[in-house]
Amino acid sequence: MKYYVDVNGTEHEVVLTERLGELTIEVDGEVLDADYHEVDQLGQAHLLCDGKSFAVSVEGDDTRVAVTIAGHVYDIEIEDERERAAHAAEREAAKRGGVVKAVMPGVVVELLVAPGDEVQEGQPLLILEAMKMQNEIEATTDAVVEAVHVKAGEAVASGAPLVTLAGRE
Amino acid sequence: MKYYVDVNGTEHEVVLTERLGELTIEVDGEVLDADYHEVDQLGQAHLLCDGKSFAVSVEGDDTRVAVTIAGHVYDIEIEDERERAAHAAEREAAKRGGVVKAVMPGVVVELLVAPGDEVQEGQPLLILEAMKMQNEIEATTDAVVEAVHVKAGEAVASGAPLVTLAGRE
Amino acid sequence: MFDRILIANRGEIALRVIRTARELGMETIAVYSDFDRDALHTRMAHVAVPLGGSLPSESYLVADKILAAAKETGAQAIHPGYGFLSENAAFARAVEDAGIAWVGPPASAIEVMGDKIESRRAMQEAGVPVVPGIVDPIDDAEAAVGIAEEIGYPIAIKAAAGGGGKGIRVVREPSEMKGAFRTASGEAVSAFGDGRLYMERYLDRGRHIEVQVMFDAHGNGVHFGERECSIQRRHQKLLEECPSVVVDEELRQRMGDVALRAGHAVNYRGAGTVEFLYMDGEFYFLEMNTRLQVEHPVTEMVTGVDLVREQLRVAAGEPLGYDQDAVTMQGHSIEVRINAEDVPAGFLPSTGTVHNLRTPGGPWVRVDSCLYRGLEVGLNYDPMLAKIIVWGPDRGVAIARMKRALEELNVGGVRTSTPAAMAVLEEPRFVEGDFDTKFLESLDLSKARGGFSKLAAAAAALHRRNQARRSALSADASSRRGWVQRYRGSLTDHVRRAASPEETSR
Amino acid sequence: MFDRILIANRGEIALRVIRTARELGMETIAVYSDFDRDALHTRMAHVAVPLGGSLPSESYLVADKILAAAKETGAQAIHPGYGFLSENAAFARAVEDAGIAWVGPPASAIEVMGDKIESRRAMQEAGVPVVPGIVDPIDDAEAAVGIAEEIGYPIAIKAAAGGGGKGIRVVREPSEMKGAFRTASGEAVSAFGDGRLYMERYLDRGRHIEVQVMFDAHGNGVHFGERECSIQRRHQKLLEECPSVVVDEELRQRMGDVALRAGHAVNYRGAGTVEFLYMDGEFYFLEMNTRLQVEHPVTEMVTGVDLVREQLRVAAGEPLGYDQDAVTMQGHSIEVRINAEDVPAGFLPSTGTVHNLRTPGGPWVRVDSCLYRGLEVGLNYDPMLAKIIVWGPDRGVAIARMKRALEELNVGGVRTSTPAAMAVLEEPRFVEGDFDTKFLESLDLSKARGGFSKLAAAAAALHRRNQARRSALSADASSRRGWVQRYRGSLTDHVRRAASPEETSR
Repeated sequence: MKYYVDVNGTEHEVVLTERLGELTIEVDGEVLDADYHEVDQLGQAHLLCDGKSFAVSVEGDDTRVAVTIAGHVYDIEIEDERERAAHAAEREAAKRGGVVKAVMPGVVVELLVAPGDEVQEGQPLLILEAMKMQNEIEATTDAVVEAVHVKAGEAVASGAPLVTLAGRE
Repeated sequence: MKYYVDVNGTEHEVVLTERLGELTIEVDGEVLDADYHEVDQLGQAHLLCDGKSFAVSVEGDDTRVAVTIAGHVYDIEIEDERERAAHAAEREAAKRGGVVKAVMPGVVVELLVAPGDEVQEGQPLLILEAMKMQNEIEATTDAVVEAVHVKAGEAVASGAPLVTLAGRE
Repeated sequence: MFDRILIANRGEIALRVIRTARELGMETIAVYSDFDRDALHTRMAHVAVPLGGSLPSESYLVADKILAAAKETGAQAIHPGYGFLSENAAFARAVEDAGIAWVGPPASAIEVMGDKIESRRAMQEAGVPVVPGIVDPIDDAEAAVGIAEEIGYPIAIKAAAGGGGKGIRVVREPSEMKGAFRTASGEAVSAFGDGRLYMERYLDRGRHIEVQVMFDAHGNGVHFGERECSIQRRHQKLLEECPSVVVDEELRQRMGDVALRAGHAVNYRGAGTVEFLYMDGEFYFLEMNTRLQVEHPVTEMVTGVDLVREQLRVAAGEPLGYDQDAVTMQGHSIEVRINAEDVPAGFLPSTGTVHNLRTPGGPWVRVDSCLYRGLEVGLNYDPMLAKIIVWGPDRGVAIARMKRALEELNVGGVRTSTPAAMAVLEEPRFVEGDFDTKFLESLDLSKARGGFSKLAAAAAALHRRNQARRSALSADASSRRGWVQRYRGSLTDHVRRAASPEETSR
Repeated sequence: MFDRILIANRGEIALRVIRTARELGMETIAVYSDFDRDALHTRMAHVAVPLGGSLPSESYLVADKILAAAKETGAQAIHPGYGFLSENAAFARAVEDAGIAWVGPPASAIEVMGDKIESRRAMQEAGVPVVPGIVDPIDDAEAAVGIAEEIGYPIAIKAAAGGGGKGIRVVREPSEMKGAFRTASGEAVSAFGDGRLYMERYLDRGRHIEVQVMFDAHGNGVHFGERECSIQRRHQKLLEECPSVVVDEELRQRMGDVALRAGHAVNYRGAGTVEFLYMDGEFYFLEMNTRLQVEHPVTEMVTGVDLVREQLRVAAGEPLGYDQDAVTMQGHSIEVRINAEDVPAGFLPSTGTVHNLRTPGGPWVRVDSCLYRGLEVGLNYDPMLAKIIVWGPDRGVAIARMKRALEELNVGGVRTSTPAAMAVLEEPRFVEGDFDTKFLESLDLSKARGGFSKLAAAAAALHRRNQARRSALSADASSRRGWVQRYRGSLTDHVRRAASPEETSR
């Protein structure tokens, strides 16, 4: 099985081959002599690689994983070949404007734009209070505000649409 | 539901009654104002009883449970009414001789009795080495050795029969 | 001493107080919100009283509920911890009016020190050096521009009622004044219900050094030396030390004397911290925190004194019973705060459930934590989950020990600030002691370090394979998987913290 | 210093050594048996070498496998921990012959001190007080009866090669001699491959007090004061303290001087412990343990010295660099061993899987542990799973802190010795310091204490109800339940430990 593994923005190809009960692990074309052992199925695992010992922790689902090694956390997106093709198309579409969503739950303190406004990349659209701190939510690109989905004082959940931007050509 | 709960040799009657979603807990005829909350389904639980807070740990199966409260461990055997009746009969039978079993895995170092020997309660039957210590396994009652199931040097599993004693009338 | 005390707080500090109180043989009374039904402080107290609600404003901030719980349970004293009601003078007064001992300073001292404008005045009068600036509230952004000309840029605008890095903005040129004034004032109103702002010179590259003091009710006071708290980001501290590399015995005495003078000036009682800005051998009063600090353990490890025990003793009216000469400092201690934050994503709050937990141990490692497997980390409360504290005979050993401890730590299910602390500990300038309050922000923390990228890739692939095999074997959908809520790539590019405050005050 | 060291051990002590070595920037090499594939020491080392096998005799006791691992990985030194090969002179010699540094004393010192007969001779010559008795091996039980007449009952029969409380029997009258001789000799052969026994007066109500020493390779030695180790059961220590309540500064100096004399007499190098029996102001040499002790942390907490660091330094040839005056003692420290034992069942070994783990934390609590969720506790290895160590400014605080810490500890899935330690800490005679080596055995530990019997009953019933509801909801049989392997009631009545040895030596 071949996986495309994005580790903090750098892509690695991992190929796992099982033959006669022997698992071969190849990373970027190089074979690793590795033994991966799950300790408790809650995320604690142990990786022995060329005799080196790594007490790793792995949490996540099929596509997004966080791997912790010696205090360093690696953000990982993992795709097999089928998923890779599907995702490529999605990414292309996301580049043009679109909906700015709340990345965390919070309360909208102040709206700084209205529908029809022209905004520049980086311009604050609204202020969202979360964790007792005020966060400016900025425009992702030069655009025109197509719609504002929230009101000042409104509590929003993570992922809630805030503002729809239409890219300017 | 009524439970007979043996806590370190002392029996308590616990009655749990659920009516209209309200759970009533009665111990030895006294109602406890208690709220029992499982923290992680691995055994950590929290018991609030008349406002008092107890970080308890509960592990076990349906019949044998260990409850830890503030560093004290309580050994508990729990039976409902049906089980209670069944167990009473078993206990009666166990009082007369029977099979002495290994209570821990180990190696038989030395046999001190042979079939046909008369033994007295407390007399050593054999020496079992476990945890690097030698343990004398004693006769549970005055009896005649009916059979010896192990040989010196033999490794035995926990629960393995060692010696069968026939009670002397 | 007291037989029963109530702890009006949650999280690691509630547990911290419970621990010492238990050691003193006191019965401890916890209060808890609905969210904290399973929290360690709820479980580890002798008595737990529900406050209801999930938000602080429905629970830990409701003075009446706490007072009612104290009366109902017969608590003889209330320890407020830090945050929440700990610096609320009205609450302190209400507690004492109810005949319950307040484990903190007199309400009057909280009031003076809680108002930045009044405290600056009081300190100037007591001969305590303060940062150049003005003490009167500013009317509006226009007036501010005028005053700024006199003081000279950069300028710090601060909320009179401020604390916790909120309601503070740094202004480097007149054009920034209007926006800064607006957000600082808004934050001050929202956080403290008091929009008054004042201004002082912003001392750019100073160090944040604070002195721990303790006064009894009989006019005796001692200090327990200083803490170095310059490793902070947006004025939230990340790593603290005791002692500071720039403080020698002579300076320690001078700072300690000034800190005691500050306390005496407001008839202080109990534990307090006098925060100074240190620059080029000089130090200026910033504020006094009229409660226990988050970072008090580093002082405890170096002096051997249990500060919570001392708090309880003096609150019960006991005299300190020792003088400054009895306070000695041995070795070096470092604390790292473990916050639920996603460091590469710009310290965004991280939420999730703690599926997986490995805490460090071994020689001279202290863990003050409210973490347990199953803890849900939300946004209602402070993101600080734990503190790792180490001691060593010297700073070098303490640094090495902290790195070792952080390598052992693993909090699965939520991101933590650990990688930022690791980066600090590995930075040569930090190791040499050459840093100021801008140090942490100068580091590039956007990328994971460690060089285990390929291994991480292999582990992730193997994890996915094992998961697939397990789900093929068992169709049990109920087996929950660890998951970290994350904001990556383009999603996070467009979030920027509006806050840019000056000092921390925890 | 070394760049890479191999730790020839497992469990908490392997982790303890790894921690200090990591702090010193060394690469650490663990060895592990098949059973220990997931052990913390395997995971926390930089390099892990499989030894194969599950029994000690197939793994950690196989000198050749360990030496091969060291050579293969380029280890510059081997730290043996305690137990296993730590006091095996042949192994020490083989290590040094292979050009690898041995973190321990010279093989010759191990040999002299490892043989109880030889060591008694050497100590008598060096002017170290020893327990009255004979130094020659006894031929048989008949000869023993004759010799016993001369020394006077009670008599202790001890294995010349003894240690760890094995091969020791106390004989109070001639009729017991035959049985005691047989089991002691059998145990000695089985444990040490050497059946030689000797005899000494059994001093019944003494205290077990030991002195920690450290020598460099240049003839310098210091002691780090004493440890009080009288709380033991069948000569396995349960709770240790530093300092001892019966040792004042003058006695400390006398014992320390004697301990250093003992070390110098055998050209000692590295860390060692000289064990004394203390009675009525007098002390007698029992044995010298030529390695780190289990209970070394209490000395560390009180002196501030990392003994493993010192071991590694002197093994690398560094001079100590300080003298006796530099060693100071501050406050009081207590250690409790957390063994997998069922206390009410007479300390029977307890096995099982650790499903559930809550470790204590907070101020001045140190946890040296090999516990993790999922650990399988079997019978192949030592039952010690963890050590809880506390420090306090005085003994009273340390006792209160330890009780608090033990109340926080929870090891679900296996029984531990915690209740026994709790019982000790609550006993007025212990608190007053009035105890000897018979104290622990004098306590009735057959019943659980705490008075929570009814609550426990309620919790058990509620647990059963919740379990029943869950299994009604989900038919998933794979969900494993916590379970404790226990031997109760009549089952345990007929098991009695054949061993009844004299001193511990860990």
